[in-house]
Amino acid sequence: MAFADQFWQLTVTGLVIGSVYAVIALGYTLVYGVLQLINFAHSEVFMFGAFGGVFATRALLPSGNISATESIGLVLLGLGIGALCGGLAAFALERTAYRPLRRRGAPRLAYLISAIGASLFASNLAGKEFGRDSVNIPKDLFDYNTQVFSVFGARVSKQDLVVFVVALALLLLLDRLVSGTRLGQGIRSVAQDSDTASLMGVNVERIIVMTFVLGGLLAGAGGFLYAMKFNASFTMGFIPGVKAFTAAVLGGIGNVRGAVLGGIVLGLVENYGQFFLGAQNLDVVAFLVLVLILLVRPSGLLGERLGRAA
Amino acid sequence: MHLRRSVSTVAVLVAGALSLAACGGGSSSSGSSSGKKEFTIGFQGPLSGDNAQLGINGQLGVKTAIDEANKKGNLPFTLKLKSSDDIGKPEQGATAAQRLVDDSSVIAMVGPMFSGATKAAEPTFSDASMLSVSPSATNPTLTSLGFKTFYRVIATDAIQGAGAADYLAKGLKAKTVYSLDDKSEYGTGLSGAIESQLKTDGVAVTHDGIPPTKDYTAQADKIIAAKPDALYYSGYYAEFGLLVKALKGKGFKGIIASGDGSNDDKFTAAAGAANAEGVYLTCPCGDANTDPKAAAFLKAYQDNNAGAKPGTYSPESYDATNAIISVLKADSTRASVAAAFKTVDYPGITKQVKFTSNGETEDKGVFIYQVKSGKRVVLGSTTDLVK
Amino acid sequence: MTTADDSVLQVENVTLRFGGLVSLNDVSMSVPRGAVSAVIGPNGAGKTSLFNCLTGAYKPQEGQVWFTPAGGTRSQLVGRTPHKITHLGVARTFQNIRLFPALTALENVQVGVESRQKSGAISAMLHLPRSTRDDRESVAEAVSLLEFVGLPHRIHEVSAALPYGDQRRLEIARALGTKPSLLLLDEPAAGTNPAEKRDLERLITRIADTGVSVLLIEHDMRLVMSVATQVTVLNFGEVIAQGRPEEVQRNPAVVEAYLGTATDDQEASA
Amino acid sequence: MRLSVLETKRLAACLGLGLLLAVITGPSGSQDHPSSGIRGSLLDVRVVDFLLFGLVVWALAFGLRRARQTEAVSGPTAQLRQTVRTALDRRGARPTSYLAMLLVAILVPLALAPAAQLSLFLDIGIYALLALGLNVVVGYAGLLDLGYIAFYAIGAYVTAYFTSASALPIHAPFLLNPFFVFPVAVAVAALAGIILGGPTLRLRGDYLAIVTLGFGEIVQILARNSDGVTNGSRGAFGVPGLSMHLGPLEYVFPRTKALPYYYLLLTILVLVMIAFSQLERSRVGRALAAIREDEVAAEASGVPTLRYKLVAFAIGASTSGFAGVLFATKQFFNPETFSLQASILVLTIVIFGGMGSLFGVVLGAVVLQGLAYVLRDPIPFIGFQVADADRFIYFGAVIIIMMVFRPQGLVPSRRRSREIKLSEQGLGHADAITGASEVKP
Repeated sequence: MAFADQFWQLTVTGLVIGSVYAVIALGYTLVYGVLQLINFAHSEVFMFGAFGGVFATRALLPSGNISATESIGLVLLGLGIGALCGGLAAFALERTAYRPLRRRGAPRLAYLISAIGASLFASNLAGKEFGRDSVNIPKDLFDYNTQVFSVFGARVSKQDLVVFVVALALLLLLDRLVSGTRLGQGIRSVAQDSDTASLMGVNVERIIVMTFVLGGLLAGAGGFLYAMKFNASFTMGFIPGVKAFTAAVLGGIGNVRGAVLGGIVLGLVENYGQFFLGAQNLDVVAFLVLVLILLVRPSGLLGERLGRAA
Repeated sequence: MHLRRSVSTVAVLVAGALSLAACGGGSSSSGSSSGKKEFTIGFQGPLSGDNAQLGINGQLGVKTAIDEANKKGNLPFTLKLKSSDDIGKPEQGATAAQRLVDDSSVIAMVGPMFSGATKAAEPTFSDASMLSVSPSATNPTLTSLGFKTFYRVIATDAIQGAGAADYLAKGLKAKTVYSLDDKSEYGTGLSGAIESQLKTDGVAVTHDGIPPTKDYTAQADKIIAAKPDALYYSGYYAEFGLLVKALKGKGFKGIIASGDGSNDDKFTAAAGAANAEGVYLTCPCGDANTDPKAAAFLKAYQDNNAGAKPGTYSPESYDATNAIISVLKADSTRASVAAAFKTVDYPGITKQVKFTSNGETEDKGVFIYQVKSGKRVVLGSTTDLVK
Repeated sequence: MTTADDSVLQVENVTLRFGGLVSLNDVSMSVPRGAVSAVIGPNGAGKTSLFNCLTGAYKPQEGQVWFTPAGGTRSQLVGRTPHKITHLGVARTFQNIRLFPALTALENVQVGVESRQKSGAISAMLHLPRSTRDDRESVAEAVSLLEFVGLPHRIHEVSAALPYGDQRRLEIARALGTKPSLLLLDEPAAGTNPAEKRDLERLITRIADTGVSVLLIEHDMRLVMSVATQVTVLNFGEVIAQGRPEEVQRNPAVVEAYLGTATDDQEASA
Repeated sequence: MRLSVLETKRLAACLGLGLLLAVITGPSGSQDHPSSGIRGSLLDVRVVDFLLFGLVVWALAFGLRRARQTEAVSGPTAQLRQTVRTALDRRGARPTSYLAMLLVAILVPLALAPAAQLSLFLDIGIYALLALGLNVVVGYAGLLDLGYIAFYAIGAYVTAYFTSASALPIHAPFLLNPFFVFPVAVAVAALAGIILGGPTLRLRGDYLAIVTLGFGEIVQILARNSDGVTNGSRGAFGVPGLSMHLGPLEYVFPRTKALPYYYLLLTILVLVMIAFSQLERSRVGRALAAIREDEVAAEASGVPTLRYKLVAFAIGASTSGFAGVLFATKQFFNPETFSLQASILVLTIVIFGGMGSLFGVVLGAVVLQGLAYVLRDPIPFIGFQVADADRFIYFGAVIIIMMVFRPQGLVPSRRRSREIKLSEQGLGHADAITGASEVKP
């Protein structure tokens, strides 16, 4: 089995999962941009979004066959509720685990540890409330197994396509939002220099909350996309969380377009890499990429700084 | 009351250091209101952590048997359950076992559930002559490590593996099999057994392993690229569900099969009914759905556990507990129970509970299940199917 | 202009850029041994950038910095890490004082003194004689340095709690702890009152008397005129004059540079 | 009495806390009824109790604040508080109190049940040792290491390799008594620490956290995947127990008894604590303090920051490796033992007990691990049983609460709590998370 035969299939798989990493990575990058800290609990925001979306679609799933309009409606519903849950979780997280520390100006180590605590708390609470088995959407929202088209012999299923297209749409939406709206302007000005921004009348506290919520909305929607493929469970956040973080660092943390590029590149690289090292080492590949990137180019592919790149 | 409870949860965080010294003993006195003697049956398994669900399945199986026995009330003693959590990990196995041994009212125990924790725990049970009957630890080596009081009501992976391999090779006529395990102690044991039998049967085998994860797309690409006639996964239902989902999503058309760790309705839920359709499952356990005794078990389980459905290893735990109860007498001691259990012969719902001299079950039937219209249906035992 | 032989530091054609911004352009200068010299210039002229190039915090894109300690060999400073440069004998203070805030005055100075010691973690953990000897010596040296800068009464106080002027002197003591041949002082008089300034003047002279060469950045011209024997003037990242204070003061280019900024830089015109 | 906006907000927060507690302690839900747990917790009479609890917390806090406000005016009380505080500060220094604690540590285990003794060794003692090592990295050097347990794994596997012919598929050409493995394992773990730390310690601190996390994961995955070397997930069974042969003196540590191991470990703990307190007071300790308070100034004062961070990292790693040897000689282990959760547990112990304080981190291990042990049984007198599966919820909550209300930990080191206070006022960093590259001189 030569690499060349598998190349396109690996590429399709990598692009699809990479686009989901990118959506989650944006949350890390945005928060890093304004606060210069890694939001370790972002993975649980993602998990809550996944549960929200999955439970919403399960509740409204028709009993018979699903028509095309219904399936589109359900996906949009799942995305919407997922995003909402993610946003709420991020808001609650900011309020409880970050704001009290920021008020006091705690050392940065304290933030990291508080976030680890929040992560433990949130994931196990989800396990208690939603059960500890993975939760599936019982019916495939669109004929899962149907091949839409093939790229040089690589299968692209309907679901792959939907995930990729939705992720891309979310990424474009966010890019516009950061570069073209007042909120985006606020975020960028806080990212560049929060003291100056505050002097110029920007409500920094509000911007920080909005940034968390924005990242949460994206992660929640991303969580639903991920859950469509891989189900939702209380431990689901950790691995995609670490990978999305890797993606953010890869592209240059704090840099919106960098996160997108990083996500796609990571998705591709880990899939090509596992071909040679074995699928059981998929995560090892991702971690190795992270280490190498940090050593060779610590500021990522596109460089850091939210303010500059967006 | 509730307020005191909640205050206490906070207060205990403060008083923790002191209370450790204060309540190290923790052994409770026996004797109950009805005047009958009270025995405690211990249970050890993962009650927290990633594998908590399997532990809870086992725990509730034990509880069902105990509750039933107490309700019947025809025994010269009453029974109590004491659970000890080992998180399914070896480093907690010994402490969890020691906790049961320290409680002098514990007469025998069901568990440990996981092979790793079993290896850490059994020296303690041996030392205390306490009978331990595992419902689920299937690693073949466990009965050859010199543990004196270890039994299991489940056939080892070696037996299941041989049966499953024969069925794949002769029943389903697979020429090439992709054997994938979850790199766990259980998974590697089972995949090893299957592969050696497949090779004897002249089937081409590809071995691969992947630790539990969520994203099986890359693995699915790899399997499909290898174009096997059949895939056999040695691991648990949560991951098997995701794997099947990924395989079907990528258009895999071959035979898909897995073992007792996946023989659970939750597999169908995790994979989605459409994806799970036609998947084969092997299990060294009888058909718990059609047997009239099993129907009674199903009802008793739900009655005693607030409507929860039995899961993987619940029936085995139930059988193990009932087998222990069957050898209990009013004047039993740990040693006498352990001695009496050597010759136990109890008709359980999964099998006739009866052991060889080293603690393996005598009943070695391996059954094949298939998912049909979203339900697991038994096809028969391998010995019948392969002939 | 001093010759290469009796200069402790020689800066040759140093250019430092940040992106497209040129911070230092082809700067050359030398620092005489055993004397006090100063770098002056309007705000943003590149003085602190120059210090950062000398101490390894920045790496200039072009040029060389040669350092010759008393009785030692000439070595290149560009490309070395800050602590290596300190080991060679160039110590510094910061414009915005950077002490170790939670350590006591004594401990702050000890950190500087101990940079010359060799005993390691293992001998510390095993409490070997090496380690205890080092400890004794560093306390003794640090105490005498604190006396030297006039802070014997502050030994056990937490440095963040010290008055501003004392913090300045503590920082100088810490730098002296590393036994430098050249001491770089970044605006030591900033924020001090006239009495403290006079004390500082005396302290700088006393430091120079012990054989340590001193290079300071200063806005206070009165201080510079009274302690420095040589002055280098930077403007827009370029050297516009160098020489004895009274010469430099009369230099038309310097006058122009300062007049241009005199209105927005009161201190500089003082 | 009218409440200000702030007080109303606080009241709402306290009531919210009560509701959250109700959910945490209430019934669990399931995937088919995802809201049943929350409904069962909130739409039940018990919720009244929890709301009352929230109200009481608020009232207490409110009362305390008022009392404090009036107290600030009245001098004598404030003075009294100050006296008490200095007395408390001195408390740690008195050698008699240390002796008393040592006596407790020696005598109390004799009165405990065997399971508690075992837990005292495995859960408290070993973790106290691990926490002491991590304290050098986190508490002294201010670096966050999330893959710390990897070195523990290295220590354990090295032990199996050198002491047993059967535990692993491969073994050393000559087998050693476990006592001789201590130096070997310590050296290997330290080497691993240096190999990992060398390139990564120059990174910014929060990147280091992620890289070490990745390293920990890689070590665990490799241990699981390398069947031919580590025996994969089947683990290492059959490592011999410790034994001493000093001429005519011979003592074999029985593997099923915990106390001999416990006393050996206690001795080691005392020695390690003495060694680390020497370290903290030496030039190395001062240099590490300087690095975490102001890395740029430390460099400028001639402190080779990278090398010192590496030294701290290696000391932490070797302590972890040492603990691994002790563990392996007592217990069967497999790769599951060395999970990320274990790393996080050690970190939590360090934070909870008090970063930088030797006595603090040991107390942290006693309290947190002791609590985990005690909570397996119903709480005495009240009968409330914390479900095993929910233990990590409480754990997470404790971490957040500590960070919000008492970031310096139970028994903080004086230097560290000063640093945290100063860093809150914008002076210094109190950790090395912000690397040199980020600070503009």
